[in-house]
Amino acid sequence: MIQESAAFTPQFGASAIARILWLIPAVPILASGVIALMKQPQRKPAATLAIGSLSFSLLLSLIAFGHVLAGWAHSAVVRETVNFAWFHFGRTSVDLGWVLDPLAAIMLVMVSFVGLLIFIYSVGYMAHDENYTRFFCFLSLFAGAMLGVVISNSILLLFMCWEIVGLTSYLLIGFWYQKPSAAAAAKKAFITTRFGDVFFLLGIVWLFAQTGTLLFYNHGVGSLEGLALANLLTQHAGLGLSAACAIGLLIFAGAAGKSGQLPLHVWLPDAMEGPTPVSALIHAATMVAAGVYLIARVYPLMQIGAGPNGSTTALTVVAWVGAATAVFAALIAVAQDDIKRILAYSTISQLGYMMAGLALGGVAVGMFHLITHAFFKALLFLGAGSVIHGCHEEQDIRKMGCLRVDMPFTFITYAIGMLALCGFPIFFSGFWSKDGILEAAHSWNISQVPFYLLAFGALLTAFYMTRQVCYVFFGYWRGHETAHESPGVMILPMVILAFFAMALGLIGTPAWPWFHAFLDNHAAPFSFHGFAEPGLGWLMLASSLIVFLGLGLGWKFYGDKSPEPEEPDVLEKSTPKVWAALRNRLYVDEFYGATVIAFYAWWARVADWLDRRVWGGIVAAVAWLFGLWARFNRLLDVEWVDGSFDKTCDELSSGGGLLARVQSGRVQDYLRILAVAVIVLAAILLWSSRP
Amino acid sequence: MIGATPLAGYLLVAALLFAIGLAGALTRRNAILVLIGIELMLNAANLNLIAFWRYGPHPEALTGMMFAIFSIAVAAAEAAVGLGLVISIYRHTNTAELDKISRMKG
Amino acid sequence: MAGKLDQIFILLRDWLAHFLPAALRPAAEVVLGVIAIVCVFPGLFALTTVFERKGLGRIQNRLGPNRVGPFGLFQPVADGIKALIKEDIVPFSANAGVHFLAPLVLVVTVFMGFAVLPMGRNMVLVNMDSGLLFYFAMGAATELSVFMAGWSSRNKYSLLGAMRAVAQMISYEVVLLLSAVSVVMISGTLSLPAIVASQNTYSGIWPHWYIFTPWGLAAFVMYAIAGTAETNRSPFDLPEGESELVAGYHTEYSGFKFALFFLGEYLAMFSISGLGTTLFLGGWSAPFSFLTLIPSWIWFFGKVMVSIFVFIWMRGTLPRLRQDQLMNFAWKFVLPFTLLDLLVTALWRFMGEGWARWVVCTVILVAAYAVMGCLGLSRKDIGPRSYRYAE
Amino acid sequence: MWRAKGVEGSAVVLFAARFGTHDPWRDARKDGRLLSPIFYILAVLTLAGGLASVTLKHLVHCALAVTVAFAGLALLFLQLDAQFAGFAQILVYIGAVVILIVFAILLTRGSDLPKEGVFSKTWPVGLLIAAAVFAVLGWAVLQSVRAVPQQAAVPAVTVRDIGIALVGRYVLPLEIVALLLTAATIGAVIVAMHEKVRSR
Repeated sequence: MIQESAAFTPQFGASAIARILWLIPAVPILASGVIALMKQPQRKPAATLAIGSLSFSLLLSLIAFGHVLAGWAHSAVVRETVNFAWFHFGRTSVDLGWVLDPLAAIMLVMVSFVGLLIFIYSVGYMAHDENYTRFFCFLSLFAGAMLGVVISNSILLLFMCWEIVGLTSYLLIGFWYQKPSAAAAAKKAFITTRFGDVFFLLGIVWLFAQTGTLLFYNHGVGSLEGLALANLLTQHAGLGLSAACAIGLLIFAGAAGKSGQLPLHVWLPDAMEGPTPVSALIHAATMVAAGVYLIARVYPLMQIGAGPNGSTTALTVVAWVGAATAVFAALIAVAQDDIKRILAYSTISQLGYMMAGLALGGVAVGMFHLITHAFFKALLFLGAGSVIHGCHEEQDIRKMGCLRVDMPFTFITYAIGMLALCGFPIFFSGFWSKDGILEAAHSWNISQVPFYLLAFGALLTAFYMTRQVCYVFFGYWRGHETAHESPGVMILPMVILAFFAMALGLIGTPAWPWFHAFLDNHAAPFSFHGFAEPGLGWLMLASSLIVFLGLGLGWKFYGDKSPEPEEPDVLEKSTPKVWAALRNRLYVDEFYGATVIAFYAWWARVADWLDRRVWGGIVAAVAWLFGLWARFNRLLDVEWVDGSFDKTCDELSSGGGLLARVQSGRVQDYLRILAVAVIVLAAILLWSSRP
Repeated sequence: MIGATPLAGYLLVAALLFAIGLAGALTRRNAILVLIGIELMLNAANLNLIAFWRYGPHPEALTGMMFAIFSIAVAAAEAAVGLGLVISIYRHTNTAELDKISRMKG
Repeated sequence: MAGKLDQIFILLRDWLAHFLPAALRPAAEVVLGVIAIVCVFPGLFALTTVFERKGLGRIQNRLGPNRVGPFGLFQPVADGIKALIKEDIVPFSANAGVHFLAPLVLVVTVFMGFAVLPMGRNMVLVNMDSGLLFYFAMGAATELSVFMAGWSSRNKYSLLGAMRAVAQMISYEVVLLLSAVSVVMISGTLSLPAIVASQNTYSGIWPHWYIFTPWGLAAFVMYAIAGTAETNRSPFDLPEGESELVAGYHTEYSGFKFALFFLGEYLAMFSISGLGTTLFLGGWSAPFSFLTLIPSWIWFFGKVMVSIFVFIWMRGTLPRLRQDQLMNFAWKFVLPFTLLDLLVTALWRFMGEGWARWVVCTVILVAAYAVMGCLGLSRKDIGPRSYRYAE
Repeated sequence: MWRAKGVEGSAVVLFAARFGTHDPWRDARKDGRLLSPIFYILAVLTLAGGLASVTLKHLVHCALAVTVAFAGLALLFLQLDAQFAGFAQILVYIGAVVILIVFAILLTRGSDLPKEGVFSKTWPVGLLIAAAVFAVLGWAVLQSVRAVPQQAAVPAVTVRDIGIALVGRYVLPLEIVALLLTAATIGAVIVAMHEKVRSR
């Protein structure tokens, strides 16, 4: 894209900032390239470069955001695209390009801001790691690729960045590749996401085949614009699905792979083998959000042809999957003991919320939860990281306790994040975003089941978070050596994130739905009549009650009593069966092990058998025939050929000896040979050029 | 008389000088002498260049002259480096006789 | 009349030449010029020896030579006769041919230098387009003669002296050349008469000599230092320092060959001063516009003699340097400063008229001089002497 | 004042030879019919120097002989109206290269004779090859030179022209040569530097 800037033709509409938008991803990628060339001991320059480049991107993103904001304030539809042909084959051309619209702008700011905070945090967290520079190289490569995903206006470009993101996630999960578990987790993540990406690629190809363009928005002829969509809608893909719907589902498969939706979520918990900043950055804030963002980006495609009930098949599927994932993951989270695993599962369930929000309430609802979640989940992961750091790499919450005394800052910030995640009323952003989703689900007129599922998920969320916090910060210290508070460079980002975890909610309240207005491009009036919608008040009350219920239950069970590490969990005593099931992640991995993997193993055995017996047999027969032929030849050789051949060989070797003698190591001999060569050459030339 | 034209005369002198230099470079045992021979060859080339410049069609273009001047400069560099090498070789293998130095023998 | 007096030598030569057939005239003129040079400068040399000895005598608070002739003016004649009738010793193991050639090469090459020096209006033997280059080419050739002398006489002191001399000459020749280049940059020509002509203008009564510009002054100082070293004069006379190597490369020379060396050195001194005069002191041009009546050659030789006197003065005053100090001085102070001066000259050339360039160039040069001087003083290489050669 | 073209002037200074404005041989040379005797003198001088430099036994003698050859070449350049090149030749070769060679000889104890002769055992081969090279070159010259047009008139090229060409059309080669010289100087210093000095 950078190299191609020669073939780069900015549109007339594109403003200066839109024209240089490509710098936002380009700079971190460039930085990672430079860092890759650095030597291991050059720690400080590497970190400085990474952070500097990302803050540059943040600056540009803020400028872009301001630009879009200004346009929105003048109630103009801001969507600027810069497209150029990468290369042509035949009559079709492969176009790349980038777009600047409210969605991209908000996402840009979020990604680069959270990313920057996490970079800073990693300076402290990775301080003792010897592969510091490699870490920052991967990190900035990831940041760049993610930003590329955000701004890309061509689905091909998006897919490229998407794959780079997958690659970096693989590299970062396997960062401590000497740990076999980490290596395995990395492989798992890579393969699982590839599984989704295959469908995604199919969707891309199909889309390209149908619409003939790769661009999303291209002045009315892009694939997400009226003409192409109408065309897609008329095409039929069988099963009573329109092409648009089918493509949407394929793309959703890719998104599900990336952001751990139900069938493909298995890699996300294992991904916690990576360093904690990675877990925070990739598997909470940004990368997993890429799937959600993808759906938001292609939302017109999903939405087109919405029936009387205001939904399409694709969206319905998304909604169900999301809701299911939300509850499913929340259930598992209840029974985990690894502090990061709990957060991982909560991430999965929150992603489910986002998907459901997208499907039920539209782009704004889902994206709002994405943004708020990015902040408070990053905060929670950083807190967890700080706890792990402080407890000397201990991750089992049963071996902690009473940390509120040892690590006060971590405790406060973590509590804020936890409350935000639970959706504690009024003061925390999670409340407003989750409430939006619940409201949307409640007003969904296909079925009420998703609403109840999501509500139950909210209850579980509050419960397991309380459990975790009780284990970690209350009770008495159950570890061996005493914990210590983390350095300031780790605390600071947490404080900042905590602030946003609380404040961000205010831009999406029903009273002032600024966020939704911004995304949907209409004005945002400020009035408390927003609350006056029928049922909204009740709904808010209900969800608050649910949250309080969850918190209360959690406190009642785990409160301040903090059992011994060995003694079984409270719930385990009451319902061992369920507990065991939850504890073992509802046997999903085992299920895959028993079905998919078993099938592959069986197929491998079959192939092996085929190889050995069938093909092998044929090969053997052929070989035998050739062996026969060879024997015959050998006879010929030994009789006739060899004699002369051996003679030749001897002559050759003796000649080699002669040649070797030429290499006498005496300069003058070489000079002599040179002179002779010159003579011959000159003679030849002269002779040939004789008049 | 040699060469009906002056140019031929100069070229022949240059050729002879070149041959002499080559002979020196090929037959002497001391590295420094070899370098001297090489210098002689370079000078013969310079003589050719100047002669062609003088008797060529476009002397005002100065090409041959420039070529000669540059080659003089380069020859100076070459001499400096070559003699430095000879000295360092002498330091290592206490001799400057080329046929005693055959460490690169294949 | 003044013009005639100015051109008297030219007229004389033409008058002598017109006896010959026209075909041979130009050649004859040249030959006459050569004869003139060959006669005048040795005479000057003879005079100078007396002056030097008497001057040194004064400086060292004693009478110089005062027996032979009035005020010992005929001393050089006596010395010359002595040198001629003295036995000419060639060491047994010496390399006779080279030993014989060395002084000749020296004297010849030094004489060649005079061919391009303008000694007065129109008084230049060969007005060559690239005279300066010719001069330096000839100067380069003298080093070889020194080496020949030192090597051929098979004497360790001679060899050491020769190597020192060659090393020193090469190091300072670079400086000599560069300081001359600054003049070439301004005057835009390599022909010495043209350089003199470019200085031969006056604003009011004041001449436009290059020494009266910041870069010119700096270049002149560097040139003087380098010239002193080039001619092996004190304080740079290590190659023949009696106290350490008996008499350097001409230890083994006696009689007339030694006299030739002696002559060669003084001639070198003259030609260096002559070149310095030509480059920086306006050659044969008068110091004030109202003095132009006085013949140009008087001015030239006057300036040369003044600089000769300065040479003698320095010899009487300054102590001798040490080899490593000499080299350090050459490569770590003089050369860098000269290079800087080249830059300043370019600045001068491109800043155009006006007082600004005066201020800028002066400031730069003074600052550089101060900084380099401090560095030089702070360097602690005033320790035990160490030689790179003769190990 | 008689203003000679530099060539003849310097020639006169170098060996006070006879030269005139209209000297039959010179005119003949001008329209390129035959070569001036000075050419023969110089050629013989140069070749003799070269021959001596490669045949003499004593290294220092070789150095001196090669000096003669260089000087002869410089004079040949002057003969070819290439003043600048000629003086540059003297300045660089006699002033620098020969001195370098001499230093190298003394530093490598080259001044004392080796026991077994100065020529390598296989000298006849070298001689043969050199002769062959000369044969080919001479053949080439004699074959091709008739084709080359003869430029009789003396090219009027001043040092100013050369300077302008150097900083104008040939400025890039000039820069490159400058770079090369710098690199070569540093390289030579480092190569020839004492290990002691390097470690210090």
